[in-house]
Amino acid sequence: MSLELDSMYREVVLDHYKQPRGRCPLDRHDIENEGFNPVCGDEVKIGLRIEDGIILGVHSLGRGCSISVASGSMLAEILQGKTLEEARSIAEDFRRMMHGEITPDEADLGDLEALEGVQKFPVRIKCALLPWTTLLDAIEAYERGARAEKSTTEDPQLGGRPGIVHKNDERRSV
Amino acid sequence: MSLELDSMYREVVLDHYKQPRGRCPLDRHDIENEGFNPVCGDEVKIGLRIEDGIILGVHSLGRGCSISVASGSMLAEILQGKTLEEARSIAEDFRRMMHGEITPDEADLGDLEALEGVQKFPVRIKCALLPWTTLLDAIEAYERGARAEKSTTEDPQLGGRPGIVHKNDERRSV
Amino acid sequence: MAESSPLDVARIRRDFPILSREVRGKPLLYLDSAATTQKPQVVLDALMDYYTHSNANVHRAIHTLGEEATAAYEGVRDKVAAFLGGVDRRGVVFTRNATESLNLVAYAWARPRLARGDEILVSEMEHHSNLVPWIEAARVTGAVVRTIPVTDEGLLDLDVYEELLGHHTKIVAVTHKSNVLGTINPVAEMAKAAHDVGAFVVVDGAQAAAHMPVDLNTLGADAYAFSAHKMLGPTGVGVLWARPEVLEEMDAFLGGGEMIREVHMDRATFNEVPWKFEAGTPNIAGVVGFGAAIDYLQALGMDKLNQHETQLTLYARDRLEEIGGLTLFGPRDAIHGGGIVTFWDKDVHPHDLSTILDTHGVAIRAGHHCAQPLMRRLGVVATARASFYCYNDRDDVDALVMALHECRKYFGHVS
Amino acid sequence: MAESSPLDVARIRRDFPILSREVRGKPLLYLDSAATTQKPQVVLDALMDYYTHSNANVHRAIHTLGEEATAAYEGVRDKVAAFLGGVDRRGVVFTRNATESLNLVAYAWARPRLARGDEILVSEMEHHSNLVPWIEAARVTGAVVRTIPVTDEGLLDLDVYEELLGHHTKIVAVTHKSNVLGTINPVAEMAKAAHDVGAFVVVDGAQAAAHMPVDLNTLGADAYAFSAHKMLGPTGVGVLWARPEVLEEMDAFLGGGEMIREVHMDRATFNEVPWKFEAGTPNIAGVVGFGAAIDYLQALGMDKLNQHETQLTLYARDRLEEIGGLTLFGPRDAIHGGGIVTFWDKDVHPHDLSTILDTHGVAIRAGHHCAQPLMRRLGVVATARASFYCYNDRDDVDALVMALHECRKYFGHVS
Ligand SMILES: Cc1ncc(COP(=O)(O)O)c(C=O)c1O
Ligand SMILES: Cc1ncc(COP(=O)(O)O)c(C=O)c1O
Ligand code: FES
Ligand code: FES
Repeated sequence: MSLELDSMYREVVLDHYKQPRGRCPLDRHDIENEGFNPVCGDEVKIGLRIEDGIILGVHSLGRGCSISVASGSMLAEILQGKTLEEARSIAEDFRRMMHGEITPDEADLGDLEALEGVQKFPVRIKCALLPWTTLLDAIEAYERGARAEKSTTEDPQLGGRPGIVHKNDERRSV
Repeated sequence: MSLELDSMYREVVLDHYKQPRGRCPLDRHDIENEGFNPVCGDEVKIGLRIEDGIILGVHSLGRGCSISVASGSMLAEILQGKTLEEARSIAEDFRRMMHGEITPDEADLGDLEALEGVQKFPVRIKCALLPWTTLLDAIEAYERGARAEKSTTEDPQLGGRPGIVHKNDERRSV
Repeated sequence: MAESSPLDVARIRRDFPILSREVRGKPLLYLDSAATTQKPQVVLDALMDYYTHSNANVHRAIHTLGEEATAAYEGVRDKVAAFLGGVDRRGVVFTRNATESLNLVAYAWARPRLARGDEILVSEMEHHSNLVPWIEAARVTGAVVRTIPVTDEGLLDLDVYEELLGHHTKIVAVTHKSNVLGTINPVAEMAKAAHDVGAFVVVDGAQAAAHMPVDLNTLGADAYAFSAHKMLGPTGVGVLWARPEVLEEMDAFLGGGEMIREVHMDRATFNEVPWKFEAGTPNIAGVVGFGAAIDYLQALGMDKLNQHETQLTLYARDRLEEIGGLTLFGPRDAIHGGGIVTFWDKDVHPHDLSTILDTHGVAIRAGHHCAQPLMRRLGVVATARASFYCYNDRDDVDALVMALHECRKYFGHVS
Repeated sequence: MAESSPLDVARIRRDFPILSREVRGKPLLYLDSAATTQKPQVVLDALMDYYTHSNANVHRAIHTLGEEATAAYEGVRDKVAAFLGGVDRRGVVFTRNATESLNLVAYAWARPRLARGDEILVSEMEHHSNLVPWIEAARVTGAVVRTIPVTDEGLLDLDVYEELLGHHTKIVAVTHKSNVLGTINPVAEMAKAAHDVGAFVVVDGAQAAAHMPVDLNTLGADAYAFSAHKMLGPTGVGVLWARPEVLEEMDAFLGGGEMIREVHMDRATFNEVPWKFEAGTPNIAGVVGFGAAIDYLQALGMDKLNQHETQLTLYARDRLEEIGGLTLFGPRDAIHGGGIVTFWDKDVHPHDLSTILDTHGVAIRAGHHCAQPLMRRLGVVATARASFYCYNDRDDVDALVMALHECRKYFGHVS
């Protein structure tokens, strides 16, 4: 198979895809948000249990392609025990890596670094970002005091594919 | 100047244009019809005085280009004393000549034959036909017992320019 | 054993310059013609010839370029009229695409005629373009959209259709051929039943007109919509056909230059049909290019093209079924469909499939194919679709099958 | 005495293949660019390159061709946004032409917001495309169209405009530049006054965007419409610009593929702007070609182009006035117009003029120029119009003048 392909479907990515973490719904979550990728119709639900600004539990449900499922699984793994601030910053680093603005070395993204190869397949970048955009909307909603909201994946950099740009410019941060 | 041009603007055509016949409105007309060429906005009014099926008087009013004015002037001249049947047949011969279906030799069209050269300028054919289409609608209206009606020039052969095709297929005969 | 194709595909392929390009280092294998087709050199030549010799605005110019442009543009109207079985040219309206054609009918014919409680029957296999305009027309007028369901075989349920038909039925909107299932619907029969209750029949011909002979004199459609880009023509050209009397009865749609007769500051009268519906400068070059596409298709023969695609589709279904792990949608029966194979791999998401195939140079489509209600009916979010045209042959199918095997291996499923 | 042009016209002409063709045995002299412009080779190359390398449907495909086509198509949206003064790309909607853009606003913004007694102010110099949509919107909603008159100098009567403005005024529809008079209207000033009474300002930019720098951040228009074919681009592409918030507030217009988000049989939700307004497969190749046209114009410089045209127009007016027997319309003042000279020969009908000029290879336009109310105001049925672009120079004007002398001789008027 092609090298490009191998760099996208890295061992660790396929591993997350086949045995995704965070698939077990939390007994209790403080905020949950559903993200939707209108290009493919895939959906992901990110739920968080939060105490004193610290993420104590994460679920990452829904169906999607290998990239979105793997990304959601990594999300569930990496966020465990992080503060909301840290979660935001990881999301931002991940977005920047996916858009080639930083290299994996410049951030501490763990397994997420394995998704770097998706860059070679621009239309799939939004698959990788879907769980993270959904997460950010969840955090934003949580901080507003809300409990549930819908979202779409976004990709202002890539610009221009339907349904991938948010209305509010604030949301453009991921 | 070009030969093509000279064959369109023949002496006799320019003569009719500069001194058009039928410009004096009839004291009394039995039917009058107004024709409109939406391409240029020009209008012509053909009025007929008819007795026992014979055309005793014609007026050909309105404003237009040299070709439509000359054609209207020739119409006024040639129809004098003709039966409605003869008028129809001249109109039909003229239409056929203008579409190259017959040569001037194959019909008896008098000065109208001078308009043959307009064929080289397809968009101007409808200028030449405008008074005649207007006439045919007038005759048709007269035979229905009507007294006034609006019309557009037409050119089913040339096909396809706006406003030059009639709704009723019957009218396609000129 | 294999019937030989009525088309000389090897020769045809040479007419399509894009087919010699490479994708990610592999020769392009284009299996997405149901989305849009590639263009033969003659179409590109027609575009270039227009722009380098006759480019001018149409209909109103006295000068030579204007005359040539008008003759070329209106000449294509004649070609389309002939292509549709020899209909009246005044019934042929040029639009941007099938979608605009369908909206035109929904705005200018349907909206003024619909009232609260009226019913619009729309099939469950419609493309969004023949569904959303009716949802919106219903929303605005108080009419109701009712669904003609799809059977497990991927056909329309005609029993339910007959039951739904009644004096409330004002419009039946149905696709001639599904872009997902390949199903060819019995439009003539359905139109007859619809006309018996006085309903107006709008047919989405986007897939059918491109792939099979269509005779609108006998089909029974009151309005028929399709796109040039799906049949070798340029992008930006669609057709709405309706009988001239129907077009004449219809309200105007877009207002502006070309479509008017007389304009005052407070009122306007409209041009004759079809120009009444062609407001503003049309896609002249696109229409001229479409003329060359029609000539090309006519030279191939729509019946031969259809036969070729049907053979190829049957072959593809057989080969895909051999793989195992794939679900194939749509009727197998050649009478009911062709040209399209839509499938679902239980182990590999359609978009992963599509990405992996792309690295083999194979372009298929993955997604809902703008037919979300049908996806729901099939119980999937998205599917993969391979679609064929005159430039595809069995070698392409074999290459697709090989690539699919690789995909499954890649995801660790030995098939 | 003559200022030298900021453009190298001789070099520019070589970029336009059509300009080397002959018409009736004479070299083509194209003076009808206000109707549609000719296309430089780079635009044709962009079209060809698209069709021979990247042709695919946009937005939904995972395969390489689809990715390339989408990037090319969406890349042009960025170019348009930059061309318009650096606006938000989400405000740029691709349509078929300026006419469709204006209708889109009239249908999706105006109709749902207009009520009986509301007023729409439309200028007397509008092209039918910025008049008929308002007449129709008024007819359907009970609103009233009121006229902003044209003065004897060919300018809008701003005193009357101020008087007409009031709390009943819901919409002001005005052209940025007249296609007959060449008049450039003080849109910024007019928009300010309109906004003071809460009216929405729709500007027809079909002539302005093609011929002068336009900055939509400062112009004050709420919606701005223009066509690619009038600015070196392909036919079949128009632009509607509006601020993204305005587009978001607007109803959807055409329904179908691309513009939706989620579709059920009885309801649909819509895509983000601008895609909400781009239903069905767009004119992808046309948009890509338009991108090359914008690049070409940007390289020329819109300010230089405008300066060139203004000089040429002044020269042409002087030369035409020398002929005698001609009435010239429109303001002479360079601040108020340029690029267009419309005239009327008291002895030769405009269509005869146009035919005779055509035999000299000279293409001008004769007719009402889709501005019948303005023709009435000028007291004529039709006029002749010569219009200029980057590929015209003083030699062209001289050739026009010579040909006009011949016309007058032909009809026996020694001039
Ligand atoms: C001022 C003006 N508005 C609108 C239009 C309409 O443009 P289009 O025919 O491209 O829609 C034109 C061109 O004909 C124009 O000159
Ligand atoms: C069945 C069907 N209807 C309508 C359409 C819409 O065609 P277009 O996008 O050209 O308007 C398509 C193509 O996408 C189709 O396959
Ligand atoms: S294809 Fe749907 S999220 Fe990747
Ligand atoms: S130009 Fe008007 S009739 Fe000839």
